[in-house]
Amino acid sequence: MSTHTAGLTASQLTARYALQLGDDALVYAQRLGEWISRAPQIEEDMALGNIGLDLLGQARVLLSHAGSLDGTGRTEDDLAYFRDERGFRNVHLVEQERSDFGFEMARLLWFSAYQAELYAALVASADEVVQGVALKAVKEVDYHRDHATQWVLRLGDGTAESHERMQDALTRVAPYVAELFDDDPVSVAAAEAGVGARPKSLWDNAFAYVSRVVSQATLVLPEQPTWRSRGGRDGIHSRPMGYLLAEMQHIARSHPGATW
Amino acid sequence: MSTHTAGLTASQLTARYALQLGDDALVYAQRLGEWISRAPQIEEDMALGNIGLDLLGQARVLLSHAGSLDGTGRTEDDLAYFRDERGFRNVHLVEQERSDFGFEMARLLWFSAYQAELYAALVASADEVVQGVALKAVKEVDYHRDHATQWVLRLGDGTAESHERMQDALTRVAPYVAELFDDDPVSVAAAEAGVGARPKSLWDNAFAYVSRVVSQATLVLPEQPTWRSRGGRDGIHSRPMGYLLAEMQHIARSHPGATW
Amino acid sequence: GEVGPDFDALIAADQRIEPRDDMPEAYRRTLIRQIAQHAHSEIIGMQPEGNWITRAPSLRRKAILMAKVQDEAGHGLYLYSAAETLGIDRAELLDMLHTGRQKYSSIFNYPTLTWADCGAIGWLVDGAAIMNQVPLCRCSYGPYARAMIRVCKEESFHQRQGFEILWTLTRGTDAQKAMAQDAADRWWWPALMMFGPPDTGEAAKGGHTEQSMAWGIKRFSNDDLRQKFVDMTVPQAQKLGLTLPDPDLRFNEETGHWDFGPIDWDEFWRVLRGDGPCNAERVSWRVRAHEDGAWVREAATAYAAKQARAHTQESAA
Amino acid sequence: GEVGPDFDALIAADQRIEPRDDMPEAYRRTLIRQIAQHAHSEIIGMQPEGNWITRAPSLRRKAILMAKVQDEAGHGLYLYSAAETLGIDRAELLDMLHTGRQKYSSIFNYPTLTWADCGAIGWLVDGAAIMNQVPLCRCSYGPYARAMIRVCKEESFHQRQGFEILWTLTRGTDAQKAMAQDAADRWWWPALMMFGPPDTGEAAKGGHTEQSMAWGIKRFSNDDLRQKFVDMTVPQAQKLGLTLPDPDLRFNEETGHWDFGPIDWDEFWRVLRGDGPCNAERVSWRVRAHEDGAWVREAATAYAAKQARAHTQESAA
Repeated sequence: MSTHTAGLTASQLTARYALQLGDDALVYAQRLGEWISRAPQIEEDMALGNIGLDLLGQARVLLSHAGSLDGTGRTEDDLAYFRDERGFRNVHLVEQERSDFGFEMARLLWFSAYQAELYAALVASADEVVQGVALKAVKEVDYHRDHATQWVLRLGDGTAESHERMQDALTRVAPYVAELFDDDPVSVAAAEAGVGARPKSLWDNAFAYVSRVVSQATLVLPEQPTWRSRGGRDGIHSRPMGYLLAEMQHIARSHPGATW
Repeated sequence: MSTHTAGLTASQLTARYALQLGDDALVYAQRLGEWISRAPQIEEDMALGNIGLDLLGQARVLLSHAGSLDGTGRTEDDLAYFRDERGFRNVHLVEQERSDFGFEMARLLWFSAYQAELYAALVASADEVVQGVALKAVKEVDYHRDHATQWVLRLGDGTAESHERMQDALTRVAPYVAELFDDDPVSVAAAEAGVGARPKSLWDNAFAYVSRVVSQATLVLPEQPTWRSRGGRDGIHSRPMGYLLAEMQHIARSHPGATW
Repeated sequence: GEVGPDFDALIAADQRIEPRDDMPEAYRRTLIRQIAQHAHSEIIGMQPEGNWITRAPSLRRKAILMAKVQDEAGHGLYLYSAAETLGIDRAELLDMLHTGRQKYSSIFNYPTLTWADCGAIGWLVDGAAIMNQVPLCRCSYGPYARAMIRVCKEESFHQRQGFEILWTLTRGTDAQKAMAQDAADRWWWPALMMFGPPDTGEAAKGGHTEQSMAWGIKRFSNDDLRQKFVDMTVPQAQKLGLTLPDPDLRFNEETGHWDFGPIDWDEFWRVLRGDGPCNAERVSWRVRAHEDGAWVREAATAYAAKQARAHTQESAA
Repeated sequence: GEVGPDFDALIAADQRIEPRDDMPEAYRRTLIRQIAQHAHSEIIGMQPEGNWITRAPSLRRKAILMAKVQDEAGHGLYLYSAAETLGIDRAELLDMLHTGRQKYSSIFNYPTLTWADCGAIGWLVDGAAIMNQVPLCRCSYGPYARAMIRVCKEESFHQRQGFEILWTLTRGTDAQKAMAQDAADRWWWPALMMFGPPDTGEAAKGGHTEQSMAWGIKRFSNDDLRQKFVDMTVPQAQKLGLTLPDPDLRFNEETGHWDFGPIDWDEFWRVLRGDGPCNAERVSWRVRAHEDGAWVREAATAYAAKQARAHTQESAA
């Protein structure tokens, strides 16, 4: 369960990298799926469903790729449904429980600002599949980021209540932001191999984007919190993750060997 | 998945009966377990834990008995962890999501009032194991019922807020009460065989008890609701059940064949 | 209001009525009720299948299901828009849904207990819906007819997806086969009830069939549509290898139709009155989503107003 | 207040101080801080294991776990009662926990990621706690000493249960073995940190050891207890077949003790400052439970007051 990259073949390294990108997308798609039939308006049921579908699409290609490169021959479903919590490599941001709509927009703003920079870089990936995902995803993520932006503006500069709630949401999301931009060993090695991007290198643009939106929304970025999340890339997750997996995997695990 | 009792041997009938009593206890123990570390005061973490443990104890004996009598040789864990939702025979009351403390006390008041009458009757069961469970449980349930009673009194006759919340809790629990006292075919056949008790026969005393408590607590019993729950004894469950099972069974299902 | 001669002429000529046309108040009210009920059914109908999005047993199925439930939201939107052309707005319609003054299809008051239910909903419920809706593509009210064309196209896609879920299950493990059969057992009769009470006899009282037919809103009787559905579906069940839970089901060589047993109309009326397995849950779920989102909608309105003011001031400057 | 000669004499004679006895204010404050921290640790310590109650993989383990977490609540209660004998009440102490003015053991800021962590907590965390607590059964303050006797008895039971969880896992499937090893890897170093910073050197600054020893509150130094724990635990790890994650761990024939590698005190201080994996979660979980229950406690108080009034009126009548 170590993330040390020494001794990995090029394929295995790419597999590790694809796996962690795929896990971010898969787990966030799972959370967004919870919104469908619960959104503030029907247009938003559709929009959040759309974004979830885009992420699920990214996840499926990336997980399949990971399974085919890592030597185990696991399918996307093997990886999604029959992997234990310690094997998941997503950041804590995406696994946090669904909260109110303000929290979701704060999370989506940061996540899509991160993914926009990430995929912009990965368009030049030496790995064809990663590059292919990136080429498609840059357009998708542009829409996600714009969607979050429009809502942060409306909520920040809407009513007194929405202003306060959106500000609170930014504060609640803040401890999970830094982890997105941590230089984990797999990303660093993948970047050196020309396959991936260093998370740290994505920070400046993403931060500038979010700062601009937040200030235009008459909000302020919260201070650096005392506590910040760590460990997702090592399979160390927060409390909600086990419950998320229980729900996601239960039916598949209840019918081992079945096809659907 | 039918509950028809024609063609069942005496053992199989007792197994069915033990199973549904055991499922009520197991599922409610699962919900009560969620309270531990979340109760209004530490004494209550302990009390709800205690009640949960009593119910879990009842469930273990009853499920083991069911598995040994029904011809499948399933253990308590086979039945708890490797049965699908459609196979669970508990009423809807116990599977409803944990809500606030008022709801829990309303649920516990009804459930323990029901169980008090049930086990008082089952002390005379012709099945030794069922009788043994009943002999132990009558004392346990007496404590559960008293505990719920004391809280309903405190909340009903406490502050204006608690009065209103407790009244609301009684209303929210109301649709799930009738199902406890429905004469399902398994219970009826088990009663005829001298093993079980007819649920309908438990109603008068249970209702009288709850009515007395509710009125002493300066509350009123809600009107008969438009909608009432049905189907638990046929394995037709409400939305929360699948999620409850996903959480409860996930680890066991993730390690088929393992012992713990 | 006053209705010109055009309305009757248009109806007689089987032409479309458009929002700008005069129409009898009763026609307008009937259409609002029907379109709203249809829209509400799409929105409430997101819940039973939405219940499985987080638990779908493969990623491919999860994606298909998310897209399907999203389509239902889309259908709801078209239909609310069609209703709005009749001079009522979506907020009012939703309020009537939330307060029980307007209904949605009773079928959505049944629970989705297993993954196979997603298949059964697609196969039987969407199948029955299409049967009801295809004639509405020729409905006399233009905006409704046009919405239905789009809806029907997607529904038939959903119906095939549902059939395919069951096809896979019935070719799967014993547990999967049992799951599929159990779903068919539970959804068959409620699906037949989707066509509404019989056209004749005690249960037919109080229906709107005759007037709706005269107005070109309804084209076939409930019983005719139901029979068409049975005739279409029985062979599909045979292909799937599923037994439909009706001992009286048999092909009638004389009529060329499948005869079927009596429907439990008591259950139908009980569910319609509010005592179905999920009535309480469906509405309270929907109301909670709406209430939880109130602050968001208010913010959007306030923001739009601010932007409009700023724009006006800019233009004025 | 004024402290009579009795206090020093009692301490010198290794006798117990009781609530009625005079005691120096600093002694009282030190004890309140320590007992409260200990009580808070029991209460916060319910969370990491409580996380597994609903997911315990067998009913037997579920029952044992529920009982264990319940015992922790009980320990919290004894300890709050012991603190209350020093003239402070539980509500005040909880408030200090909730607002971060009093601490709890940092070990509970680590997450329980797998079922094996319930084993590791029992084996290592309860094991270390017992090592710390057994000497407290002879603590100079009577109520604390007596509470500790009861606590230690139950803790050693818990420690055996934790060992047994790991024993079963290490004799289980490959996945279970890996789970047990992973838990040992993650809990070993934090368990060693439970004895507090070293007694000498840079990290020792600002401790309370010397005064506490003089007062008979503390009996052994942090490093001595840590060494005892290592000496006890290494053979148990060997019995389990688990590798402890310390390449420097080796038996020193000369000293008769197990030597171990350097502890990452930076991590210790970081977690203590609030930046551990679960600090934020543990406190907010606790605060939420407390706030959610406020109306219940208020009702109980109001009801008790009403009952007391009614009783008084009855007596007066």
